[in-house]
Amino acid sequence: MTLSESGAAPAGEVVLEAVGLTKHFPVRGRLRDLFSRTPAVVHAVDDVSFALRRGRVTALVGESGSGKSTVARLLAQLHPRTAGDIRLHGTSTRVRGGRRFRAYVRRVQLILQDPFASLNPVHTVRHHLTRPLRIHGNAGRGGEELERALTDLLTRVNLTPPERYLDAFPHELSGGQRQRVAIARALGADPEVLLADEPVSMLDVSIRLGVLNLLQDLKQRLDLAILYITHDIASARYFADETIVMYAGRMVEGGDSETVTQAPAHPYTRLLTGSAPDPERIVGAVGGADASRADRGGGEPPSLIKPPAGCRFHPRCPQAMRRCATDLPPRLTIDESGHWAACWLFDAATVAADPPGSAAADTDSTAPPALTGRPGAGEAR
Amino acid sequence: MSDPVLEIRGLRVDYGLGDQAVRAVRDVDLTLHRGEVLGLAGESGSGKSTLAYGLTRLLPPPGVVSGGQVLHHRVDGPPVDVLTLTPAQLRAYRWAETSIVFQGAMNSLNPVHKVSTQLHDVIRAHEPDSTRAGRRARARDLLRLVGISADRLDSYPHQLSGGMRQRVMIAMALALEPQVVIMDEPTTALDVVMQRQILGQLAELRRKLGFAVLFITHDLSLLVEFSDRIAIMYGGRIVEEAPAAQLYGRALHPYTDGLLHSFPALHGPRRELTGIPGSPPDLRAMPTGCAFHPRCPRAFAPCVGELPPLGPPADDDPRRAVACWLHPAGAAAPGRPTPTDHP
Amino acid sequence: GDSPNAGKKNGAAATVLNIGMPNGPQAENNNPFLTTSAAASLGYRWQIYEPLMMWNPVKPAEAFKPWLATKAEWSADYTSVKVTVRDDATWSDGQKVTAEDVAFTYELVKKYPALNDQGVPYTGATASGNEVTITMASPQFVNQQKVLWRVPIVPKHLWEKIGDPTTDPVKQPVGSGPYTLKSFTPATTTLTVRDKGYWQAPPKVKELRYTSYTDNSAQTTALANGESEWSFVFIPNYQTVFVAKDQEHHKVWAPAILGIHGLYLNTTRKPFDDPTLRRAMNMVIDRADIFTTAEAGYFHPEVKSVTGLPSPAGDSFVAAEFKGQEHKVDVEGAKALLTGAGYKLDGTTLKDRTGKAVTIKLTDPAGWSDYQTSLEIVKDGLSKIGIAATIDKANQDAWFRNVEQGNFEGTFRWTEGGATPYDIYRTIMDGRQLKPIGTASPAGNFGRFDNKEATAALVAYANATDEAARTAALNTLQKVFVDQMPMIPVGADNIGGAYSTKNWTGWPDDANPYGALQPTQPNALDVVLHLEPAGS
Amino acid sequence: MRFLLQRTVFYLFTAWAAITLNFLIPRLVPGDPVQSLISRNQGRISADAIASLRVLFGLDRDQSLWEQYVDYWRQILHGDLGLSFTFFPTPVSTVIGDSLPWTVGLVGVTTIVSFLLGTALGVGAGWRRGSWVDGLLPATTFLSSIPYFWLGLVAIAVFTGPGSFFPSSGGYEPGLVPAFDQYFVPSAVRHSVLPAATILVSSMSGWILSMRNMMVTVSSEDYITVAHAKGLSERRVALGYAARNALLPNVSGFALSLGFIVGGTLLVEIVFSYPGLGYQLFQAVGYKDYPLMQGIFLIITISVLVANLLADVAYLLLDPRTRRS
Amino acid sequence: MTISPSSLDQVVPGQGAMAPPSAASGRARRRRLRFLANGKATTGLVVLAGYGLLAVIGPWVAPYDPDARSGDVLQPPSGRHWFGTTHLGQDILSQILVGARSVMVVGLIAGVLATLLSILVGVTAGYLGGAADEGLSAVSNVFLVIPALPLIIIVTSVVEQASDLLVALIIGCTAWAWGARVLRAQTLSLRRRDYVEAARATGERTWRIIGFEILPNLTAIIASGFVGTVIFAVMSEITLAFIGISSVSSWNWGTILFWAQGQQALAQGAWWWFVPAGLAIALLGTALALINFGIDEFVSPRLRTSGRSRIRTADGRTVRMRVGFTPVLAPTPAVPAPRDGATGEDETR
Ligand SMILES: Nc1ncnc2c1ncn2[C@@H]1O[C@H](COP(=O)(O)OP(=O)(O)OP(=O)(O)O)[C@@H](O)[C@H]1O
Ligand SMILES: Nc1ncnc2c1ncn2[C@@H]1O[C@H](COP(=O)(O)OP(=O)(O)OP(=O)(O)O)[C@@H](O)[C@H]1O
Ligand SMILES: [Mg+2]
Ligand SMILES: [Mg+2]
Ligand code: NI
Repeated sequence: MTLSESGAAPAGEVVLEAVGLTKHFPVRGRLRDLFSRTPAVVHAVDDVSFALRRGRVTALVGESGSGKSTVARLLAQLHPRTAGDIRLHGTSTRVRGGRRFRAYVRRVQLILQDPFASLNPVHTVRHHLTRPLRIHGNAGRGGEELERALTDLLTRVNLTPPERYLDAFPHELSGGQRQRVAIARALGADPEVLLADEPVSMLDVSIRLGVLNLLQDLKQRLDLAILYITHDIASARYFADETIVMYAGRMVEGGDSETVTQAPAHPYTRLLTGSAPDPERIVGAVGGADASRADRGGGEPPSLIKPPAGCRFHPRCPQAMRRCATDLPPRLTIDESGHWAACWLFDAATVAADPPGSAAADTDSTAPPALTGRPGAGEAR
Repeated sequence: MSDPVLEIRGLRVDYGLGDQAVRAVRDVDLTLHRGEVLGLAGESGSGKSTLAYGLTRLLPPPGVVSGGQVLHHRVDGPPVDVLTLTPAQLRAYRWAETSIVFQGAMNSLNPVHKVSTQLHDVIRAHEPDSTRAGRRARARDLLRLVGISADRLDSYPHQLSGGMRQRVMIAMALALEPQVVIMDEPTTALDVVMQRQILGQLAELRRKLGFAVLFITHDLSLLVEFSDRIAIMYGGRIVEEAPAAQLYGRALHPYTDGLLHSFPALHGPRRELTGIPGSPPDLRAMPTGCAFHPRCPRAFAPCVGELPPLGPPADDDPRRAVACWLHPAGAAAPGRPTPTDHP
Repeated sequence: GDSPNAGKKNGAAATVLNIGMPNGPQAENNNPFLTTSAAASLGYRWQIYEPLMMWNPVKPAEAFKPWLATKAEWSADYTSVKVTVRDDATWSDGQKVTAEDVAFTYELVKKYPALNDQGVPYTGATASGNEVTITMASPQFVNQQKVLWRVPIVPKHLWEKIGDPTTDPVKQPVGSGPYTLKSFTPATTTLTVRDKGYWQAPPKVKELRYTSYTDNSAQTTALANGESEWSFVFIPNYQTVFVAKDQEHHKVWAPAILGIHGLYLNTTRKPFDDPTLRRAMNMVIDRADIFTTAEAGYFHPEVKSVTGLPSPAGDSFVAAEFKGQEHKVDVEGAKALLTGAGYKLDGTTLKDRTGKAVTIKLTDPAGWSDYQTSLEIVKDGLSKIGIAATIDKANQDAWFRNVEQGNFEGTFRWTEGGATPYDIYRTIMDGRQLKPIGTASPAGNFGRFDNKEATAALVAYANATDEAARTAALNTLQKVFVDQMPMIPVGADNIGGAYSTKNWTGWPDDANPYGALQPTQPNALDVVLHLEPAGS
Repeated sequence: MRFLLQRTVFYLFTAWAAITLNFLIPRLVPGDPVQSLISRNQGRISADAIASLRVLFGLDRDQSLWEQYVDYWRQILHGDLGLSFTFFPTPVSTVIGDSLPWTVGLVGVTTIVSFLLGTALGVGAGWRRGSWVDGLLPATTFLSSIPYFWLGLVAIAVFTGPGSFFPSSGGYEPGLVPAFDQYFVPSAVRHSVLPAATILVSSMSGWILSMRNMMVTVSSEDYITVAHAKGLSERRVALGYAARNALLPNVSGFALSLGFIVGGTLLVEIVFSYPGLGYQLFQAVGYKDYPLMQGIFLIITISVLVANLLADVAYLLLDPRTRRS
Repeated sequence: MTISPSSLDQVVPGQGAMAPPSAASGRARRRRLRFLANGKATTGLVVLAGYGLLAVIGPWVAPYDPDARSGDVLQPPSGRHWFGTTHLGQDILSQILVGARSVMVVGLIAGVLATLLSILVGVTAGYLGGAADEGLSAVSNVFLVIPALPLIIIVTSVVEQASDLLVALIIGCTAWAWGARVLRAQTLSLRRRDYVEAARATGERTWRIIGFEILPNLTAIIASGFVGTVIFAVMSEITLAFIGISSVSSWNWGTILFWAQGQQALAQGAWWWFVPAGLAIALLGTALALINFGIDEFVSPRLRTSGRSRIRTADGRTVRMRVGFTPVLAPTPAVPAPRDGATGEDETR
């Protein structure tokens, strides 16, 4: 099993595009909120734009609760969006149900985050796979053709021999097997776009690798456009052509995977890559964990109900400038390869006016007492 | 190497009884030394959690401990076998000597009690003569220790973020300054930033307080970075045990080797990921001999017939141990007569 | 202490009489004119308020006994009555009872139709001296007792101040009777005897306790264990359930009155429009069985006379030709009668003249267990002459509607009761009440019996001015009834009660039937006045 | 708060709908109160009296349903429930006022006792599955499957009689006047023992069962395992952790059953001749006493709604999670 | 993954064990049969089946016509009349046998109807949410608020001839509200489950999602609701007959009790008139409740008594399976001298 180098894959045609996608969830207010004008909302996703291309994998990384899953569900039209647009082959779509919804989901399929929750415990694998085939007219005519289609699906996700799994109930499957059933179900609709929400987070490394290889293979064979959501930046590096970083509901950086992971531009991305566990770092170091390596977390993630003004990362940013607290940074291009970051650090004028870090929070008071800082770990590379 | 604090000998844990039983942990021997971090990794379903619950006897029905010993070496006094304690003794032993942090902090904290109540509860249970004020002061200190401001004491669990809850659990685990802290995937649900924050604090606290940690995760890279020694489980048994750096540098067991070649690294040059072919064994119908042999690329005749014992390989560092016929232990060799069966 | 319950010991013998009624919790309401008041429901209104005359329903033909009035003189056509009010009676507040009070009371009843629960068409009442003349719009020969015995006399000086006597609960009743209200709770009302001023010798019973039990079985239990000493309730198997509990003291006396129960037949439905068939049916219905099985052997005294008049209350009214003629079960006679009239008994099925099998649907409300049992027995009897009966346990409201509208084949029901047999026959045979099927006739003639002779006789009886005319009319009625059998009489209503002689004696009984034994009748006052402590 | 507002609107709507139904349903029924009165007094009220009764009850006025409805609401808003037919002219409010305390006293106390006792036993049964408390379950199920009235009648037959401590009927000894004194209170208590025991026996197993199931469910929660791991005492884990959390779902059931108290346990009241509201309702239905029926329905409606609201609030107080913004 | 999955609202068949898929079909069959392995449920089912049988054959096996009067008036149980006779000499055994049908018919029809209504209202409200939910919730709240028994009394009095079927319909139409409430709450929590979302994302139609994804997961609640309604319906029917309200002409156990009460059987000492009907009702209720236990334990893995709760160990001790104190089975060998490092015990078991 090999995960091939994939950085060189040609950029295909845009299949699905998010333009200024925004989702606010209303929340139950407290007593005092009653008297305020605006109802409280969770700013789960704000102004997210990107494109999924044929035969390419786009990774979406970011901290917990930054809105990654919400983006995927929005793209699958499971939530109505608050603002923005979703374009399938360039045409704006907004479907809630009915025939047009089914036509849409035939092309765009979602694999939900939790493999333990997304299979109905009362149904067999057969039921789970037959449904998309039938709904989207891929079941063929007669029981034999259906059986062939089912066997084919299972074989494609490497669940062999298929007859061993067809009549199993979800609880009789391991996590990796479940995940593959979920993927097979999505493939049953024969889609153009696959939205895979953390398909591997719960699996051990060997099973994880199997699933990723499968997706890689599908991308290449079927020319699928894939959105790959993950916490595991290292796998994004290996697996995705393009990587987008989200923080608190906003996109903060995007570009070619290798570039984003190896030369992160946005301070948050640097924090992220710096925090990722990396055995290479300690090999040869004096045994045991080195506490001084612990990176400063820079406090808690922001509230999404009242997100910070300006750059949402500024309260935790070691290089914050005054402008960061007031003005929302636009996408600023870093190099021609398409690498961009939403950070004032890449606006020459701003940096000139106000040195980076001048408005940074007093880290010592917010950081836990026992930690010593090692700012900007990613920079060093 | 320092003194052992927890010695697990021949621990066997089953789910169910008789023929129906799933033997989830099979004859596990493991030693945790004072002050060290012992990482435990392995395949999903290999029995890591079962081991952790079993040695503290917290396994819910139908789990039963069907044999073995769990010796806890007190700082003063003779070792006790946790498996022979009466419920009352067990209660007194728990938390004061060994505390546990489970994976889901949301589920570990009682949703209807304040954080302070839950902290007080544990102190009062073990130190009945402590005063209210004393307990409160201690609770404050504990929260501060894990970097949460003391005014969060009166919060309910749901008012805290996932990371905070996990840190509250860690604070609670340290409340009685136990010798051993067991952590079962304490950070799996968190993002890497939060994970690093928590583990950093933990490492710092360990240095200060000197407890030993049994750390379970399947994130190998994390384990390599965070622990002193690593044990790898497969099919209910420990298959390899070694200092972290040594294990990462050179895995002896083919399964460990497979694992190390399964995870992508964030930094450094891209390398080839090979993975492990095949699928996990069925605990009800384990393969004969070495459980890994059907998937093992280097399997040879003895692997099929006989179970390799776990021991220091003859040709390597004595601090390591492996259960593989490729690296026969000093004493053991293939073809050794079949050992006695259990009744 | 100063609690209202202080010094109250149950069973302090010979001063208290415990009276019970199965009427459920009561609301405090002592208005003597309202049927819905606790005073009426439990009957204690008659211990506080008195009527002008005392009438004995057990012996309806007997003369009225003077009470608040010493004398009552009817005009020949019975449209007015002149009463002489006794001059030694006082209200419990000490004021004298006067003719003014009496006239006021009748004017009150006239003025407020809602208070006129007897429906007597009063036109006025005038007092002069100690005499009051009460006038009515029509002859009231058959309603004498409604005028003189049924109207509680109230004090004018208090009642003229009452704004709306139809909605006033009269929390502090003041009457001329021997008792005054002591306390009221929804379960129990207590009366104490007046310390002075009652016009007769005061009663020996110092305190009357009226307890309202929620239902028959609770009341029966209370009677059986002695909690209640006097009540009116249906006791199944009363010998075992009640009498046997204290053979010596527990007694039941259930005299009949002039009101009966029986099987109404719809005389418009074929083949029940045939009097022969009805007479034959009468011949096979076992009244004695119904009396013993359904009515526990006492509750609805068996009507033996062929005329449907109960004994002994109706004895004096029975026409000479029917005197001594008693109903007997006679299956063979019935068969003969039917065969003679063209019916055919085909095995176990009776075929009418057209050859159709005779069947009948009997109906009564589901909850009325004595009627239901009676129907079972009727069914048994009818089957002996080949009539297949089915029993329908109807819903009560529907049953009421259907019976009044004539939508039934056969049903057990009561007739109204009164001082003469007039009320019985009127309920069954009154052509003036004849309505087409589907139109309600609430006042009677449910079977749609159409007989000019009977109607004329009823009119004649009510309006007659001499005894001979009345007798003639009544004889006609009886003859029509016996010939046509529009309703098959079975049992009479009783006006008795269950009582205990453990603490009190002097109750009316067969040996001394001085009055009705129902605690809710005006006679109750008379009964209480007769009571003596046991053993004295 | 918007939530509360929303709930309030919701409750108001429900109240309106229920009250309207309360108004309509009795009117759909054939038959009228006069007829019922006559049937109650078979033959002893003459046909001539019908007219007088109709006048008395005000049934002679011809009002359209709509006019009656408007009147009805006017009355309710004035706190006037009208005059009862059965006890004419006693105001419905007086009738209810007379019987409500009895029902609330008997059924209220037994409901609470039943809940407490049942919950306690349920905690025991759920905590130690397979112990003797748990073994009690089929027996209590059997008891709760017996109709109330049957159990009551048997209790009367077995336990009452001359010389027995238990009276067979009523709320207190005849002759006593309700008052808080040494005569009345013991009598009232004595009279309530059997009915209360009947209700208790038949209603408790429901609580036992639901509490047991909740306990079993909660016992396998992680935080219980953690509580054990913390070495807390058995009592503390069982009560402070397991029972405390298992109680939550039962609280709303309990609050609702408090609301149904007012409806009384009709049959128990009938069987024991207990002067409560349930019995009155039964009578009112039988006698077509619309005003009384409506009045009692209104009280029940309001108390169920209030109990519902209480359940919401109690949940809010007991479960900090719902307090979340 | 921890081995104790936990969330209050999880009533779905267990997960956690990764059993070999090869045994799948066999396990599924076992899963179904497990219901019968539960002693309580089996007892309940057997008793219920007995009642069902009675309902069918009762009138034929009845030794007498239940209406027929005989000379044996108010006789205690004897060889001739096993359950004794009434005041009319009717055979009580025959009345019970004949009455079973009416009771069963009313109970089952009302149960089915109420269950269907509660599913219709509750699940729809819970799934659709929004205005539909508010409306349907309000309707069920209104039905919840209206006292059921008086309502049934009133409604039965509207119609002249209340047949068994009608009584069943009325009870069914008034008894669904509670079930609807519970189902709504549960549906509300299921609606946002990932597998429902996943079904939507697959393109399933709404009715299919409700019918095939949500309903099967509500089985336990629906079944226990059904059992509860049947008990309620039977009790209501019997109560109606007992207080003499319903106009059902046929025999049922309530009618028997009505006659017994009307004749004050207990005061007369005729216990045999009361006891059989009461016991028949109680036994039916118990049977249904036992089935309820079975369903609960069948569908909710947590309630399932996992084998024995007490186990006998090899050395003869008895240990209890309980949360928090895992039993230790094998006798612990004498404490050997503590050794450093691991040993290679290679026993196969
Ligand atoms: N249905 C919802 N109602 C209200 N808030 C929601 C809803 N779904 C998500 N959120 C909120 O939106 C934010 C983004 O959630 P989302 O699940 O998209 O994060 P994520 O990036 O996928 O996190 P994770 O990595 O933990 O999966 C979170 O704060 C979450 O609480
Ligand atoms: N209640 C149970 N009944 C039967 N088998 C069980 C039960 N619980 C767990 N098992 C089995 O026991 C084995 C060990 O499970 P355990 O949870 O200890 O694995 P783990 O190593 O912690 O895996 P993970 O990394 O996925 O958490 C698994 O194969 C599982 O299928
Ligand atoms: Mg997510
Ligand atoms: Mg685990
Ligand atoms: Ni009568």
